Amino acid sequence: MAADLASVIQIWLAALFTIWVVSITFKDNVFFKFAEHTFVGAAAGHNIVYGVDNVLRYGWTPLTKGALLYVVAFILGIILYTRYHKKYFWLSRFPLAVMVGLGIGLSMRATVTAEFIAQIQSTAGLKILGVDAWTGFSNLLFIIIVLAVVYFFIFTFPSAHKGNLGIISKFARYAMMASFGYSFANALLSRFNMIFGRVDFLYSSWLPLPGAMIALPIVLILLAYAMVPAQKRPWPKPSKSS
Amino acid sequence: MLVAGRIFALGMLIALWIFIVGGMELAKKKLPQFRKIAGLDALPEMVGRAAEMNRPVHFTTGLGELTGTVAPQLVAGLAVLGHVSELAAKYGVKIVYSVYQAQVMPLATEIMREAYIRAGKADAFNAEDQIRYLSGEQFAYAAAVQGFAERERPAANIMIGPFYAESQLFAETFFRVGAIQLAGTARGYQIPFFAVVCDYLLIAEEIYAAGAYLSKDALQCGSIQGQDLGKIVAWILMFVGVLATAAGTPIIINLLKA
Amino acid sequence: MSKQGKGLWRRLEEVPREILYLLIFLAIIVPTISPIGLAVPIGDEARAWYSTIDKLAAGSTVFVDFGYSGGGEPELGPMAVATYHHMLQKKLKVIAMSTSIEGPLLFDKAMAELGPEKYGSKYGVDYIHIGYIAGTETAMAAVGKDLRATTSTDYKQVSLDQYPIMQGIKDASSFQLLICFTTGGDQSEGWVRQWVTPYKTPYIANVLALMIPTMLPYRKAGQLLSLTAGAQAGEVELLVKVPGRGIKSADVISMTHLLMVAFVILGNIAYYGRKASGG
Amino acid sequence: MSLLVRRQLPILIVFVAALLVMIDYFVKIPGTGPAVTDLQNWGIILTAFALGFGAVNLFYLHTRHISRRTPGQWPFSIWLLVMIAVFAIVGVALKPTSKEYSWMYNASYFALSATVYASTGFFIASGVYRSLKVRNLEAAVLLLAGGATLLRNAPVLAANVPLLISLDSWLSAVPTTSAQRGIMIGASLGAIALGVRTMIGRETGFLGRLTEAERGK
Repeated sequence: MAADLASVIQIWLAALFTIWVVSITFKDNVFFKFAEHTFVGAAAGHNIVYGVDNVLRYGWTPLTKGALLYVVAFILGIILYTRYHKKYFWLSRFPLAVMVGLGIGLSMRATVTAEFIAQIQSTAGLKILGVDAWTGFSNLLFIIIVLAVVYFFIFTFPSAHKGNLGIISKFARYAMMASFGYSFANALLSRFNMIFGRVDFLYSSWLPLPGAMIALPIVLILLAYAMVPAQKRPWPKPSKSS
Repeated sequence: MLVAGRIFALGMLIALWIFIVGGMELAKKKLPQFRKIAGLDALPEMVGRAAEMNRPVHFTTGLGELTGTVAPQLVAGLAVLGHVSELAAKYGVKIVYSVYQAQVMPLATEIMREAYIRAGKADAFNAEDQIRYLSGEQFAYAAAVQGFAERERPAANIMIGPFYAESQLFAETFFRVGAIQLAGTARGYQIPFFAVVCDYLLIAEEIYAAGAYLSKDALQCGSIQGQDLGKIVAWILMFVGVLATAAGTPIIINLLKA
Repeated sequence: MSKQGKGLWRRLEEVPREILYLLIFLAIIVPTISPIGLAVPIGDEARAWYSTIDKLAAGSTVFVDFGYSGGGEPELGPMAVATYHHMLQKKLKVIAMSTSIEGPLLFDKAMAELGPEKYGSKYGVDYIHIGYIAGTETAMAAVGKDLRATTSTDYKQVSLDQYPIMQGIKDASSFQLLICFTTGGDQSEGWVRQWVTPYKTPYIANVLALMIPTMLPYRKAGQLLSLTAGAQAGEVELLVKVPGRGIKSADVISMTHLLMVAFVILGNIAYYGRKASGG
Repeated sequence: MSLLVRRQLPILIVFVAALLVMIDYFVKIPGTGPAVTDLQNWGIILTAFALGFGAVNLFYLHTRHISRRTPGQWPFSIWLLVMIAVFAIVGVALKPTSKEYSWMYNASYFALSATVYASTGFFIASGVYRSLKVRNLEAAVLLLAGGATLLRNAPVLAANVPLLISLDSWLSAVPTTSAQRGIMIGASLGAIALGVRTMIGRETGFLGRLTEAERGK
């Protein structure tokens, strides 16, 4: 047929893995376990591949071009692995400290603007007056919700939540619930899109291949069998230790 | 030379630094008071229900490592674990903690043993049976927790920590076996799932407050008080800013842009 | 009667999940097999997405983060492809990197689906991928500060100096637009912190639908010019006039959502039925 | 002395690295720019080195399973290690952009990761049936917002009932954005506080294992 053998095998493997992974939705079974261990192993292997790729491209290349200071980065990178050594594990703290310090610095310097000041500024700039009534109302509601939610997250001044003031937090919770409802519906949309992606793959790429229509029921029957508890299966007999 | 447009941000960062460090110093002398945290109040009722039904309580702290950025969530989860363990010991209910991170095992054992000692039931604690290391792989761990839920049908399920996609599997499975659930995470994507399925909810930063409040750790409590001051500043800036905008002056906006 | 009624309501409420799964599966499989071609409305964000790119002059440079993982490919892949169609039609220069470790492979996948040659676009001249760069926000900051100091090769480990598209590209200021396709909040938010905040680069992001709410505050504050979900790929495909996988999923999305609405209604009827019959 | 090197020095490194990056951003001092550029590139290299951690952890865990013959687990452990080796060897030897590697990736890793997350969709959907109920006022608010969005997200309904689109836009622009903004402001302070605590050595998770002496203050 038109498709070459390599891509036929590729599609078959991908199809089997897809079906085996979905089976977890019903019950844990050995096919899922096999697929899952393949996944975890492949992911770890993939990380090594790109780790090596990155070390070569961003470390080795500048080093060979004369940026000798990068030797230090290499040495630090290698001592990261002392964390597995019983005695010298503390050496790995130095490279980790560089990574952590860099991460914190990059995060703090920008967070204060991007997630604190910019948000305050955007809220403070909302117009209640001089706009049409609906926009004015929406903006007012917006401001009230932001203020209420920030108020809700003030924990250590208990008097701020006593008596009638408690209503502010209650209101904040309602607003957050509305936002969670919105988020939840969006999450469904994401997941259905993903399920469709896999179903479409099985339907348009795998099933048209010769033999797939025959294989599908066999795969499903085997899966169902694998979900039967070991004691109830005629074969294979459960090992004593499990 | 200060960079224009970043001056206010720098000032704010310094102010926050002072709030947080100051808060921690003050807390060493006297712990701050905390507001009521609705979810925590439900705990005695949840554990009591388990006692009535003679079924276990299940606890988990989700994924993440003690060394990563989500570590504070894990620490908060462990603080709640200590509190729930004490309640469970008092009520004579079995509490089972499902662990994802092998590195947490010794810490969790210590926390739970101390809780049982505080409740005067040191003998009732069986670490082997109550702290279960399931797997260090997300979905294997999820499958194992689901298996536990279906076999032992816990009366209550408490999930506090950094949760990822497995949160949906847990919430649904425990709901199905009839467990009453309390959940909390600061991972924004997972909160909605908990909000829909669980009976009690700790929202985002609430888990840190809950952890600090229960552990009575001066540094954590103080840090939260420092952050609260930051929130008050944000509140005032927004409130005054809105009024200023309504009055037609961009004074606050310009200040923030400085 | 009341007891029997109660049993019925309870049975309805506790219907086995296998039945629910089967219904969902049917709602997906039926429109996959026989597409209905239901209508797709185009929303404001998809229009903002389209017009942000459309407004750029030919020859403008765009920086793209292929930051999604395989897990999100069914949702984000179609949007990435549709957007590339648009950018190559407009003769923009597109320089991509990946903050996701699967990015380079998914880039290849997207390019195979797209077929840049139909616009006469050439690798290294009109578009390029400079590789996966580890470190997420560190990588963004590094590339923004000095792209050429961070990497001197593309994802195939060929020197960047050989590619005409890289001429004059130095740092974040060399780009007129930043686009991020991602399945991770660290990425979609990281670009706001590391590029938008210091360099004011115009930024649009395409994320999983479930990530939209946490990104909305940035959109409102103007840190983002458009925020779309991968699920809106169909709308952009319509605007760009290259119908693809996005449109194909629309029927399935419609059907499954109608089923969900039915679930909510039925679930509540069962719940109140049981309560009313004293359950 | 050793405590100083093992515990205090890493904290000092964190402090200096973070401070350097922040100074570079807020203050114009000649010389910090190139230093920070190098530091950031080192950060990338170190992260790249750290990408091997996952494999090493798995290696430790699964060789233990294999040597103990953990029932029902050890054959899978062997397979997992084989997969790591196959991916690593093919990817490093032939480069990740090679046809062979891309074939492997698409046959296994891609299909698996795409499906793993998709399969959680079934759980969420059954959650819709079981728990999206008007149990109290909070749940009612959640259901109303969620229900409206659900309706809007079905293209066929949105195309025929334009009101749904306006309703959904309002829900997203007003209550959702504002509530999320409140949460964001709180969370940003949490992130900054975490940074401050780490910089002054009050958050030492990154140090990993602490010895007895180090824990005793």
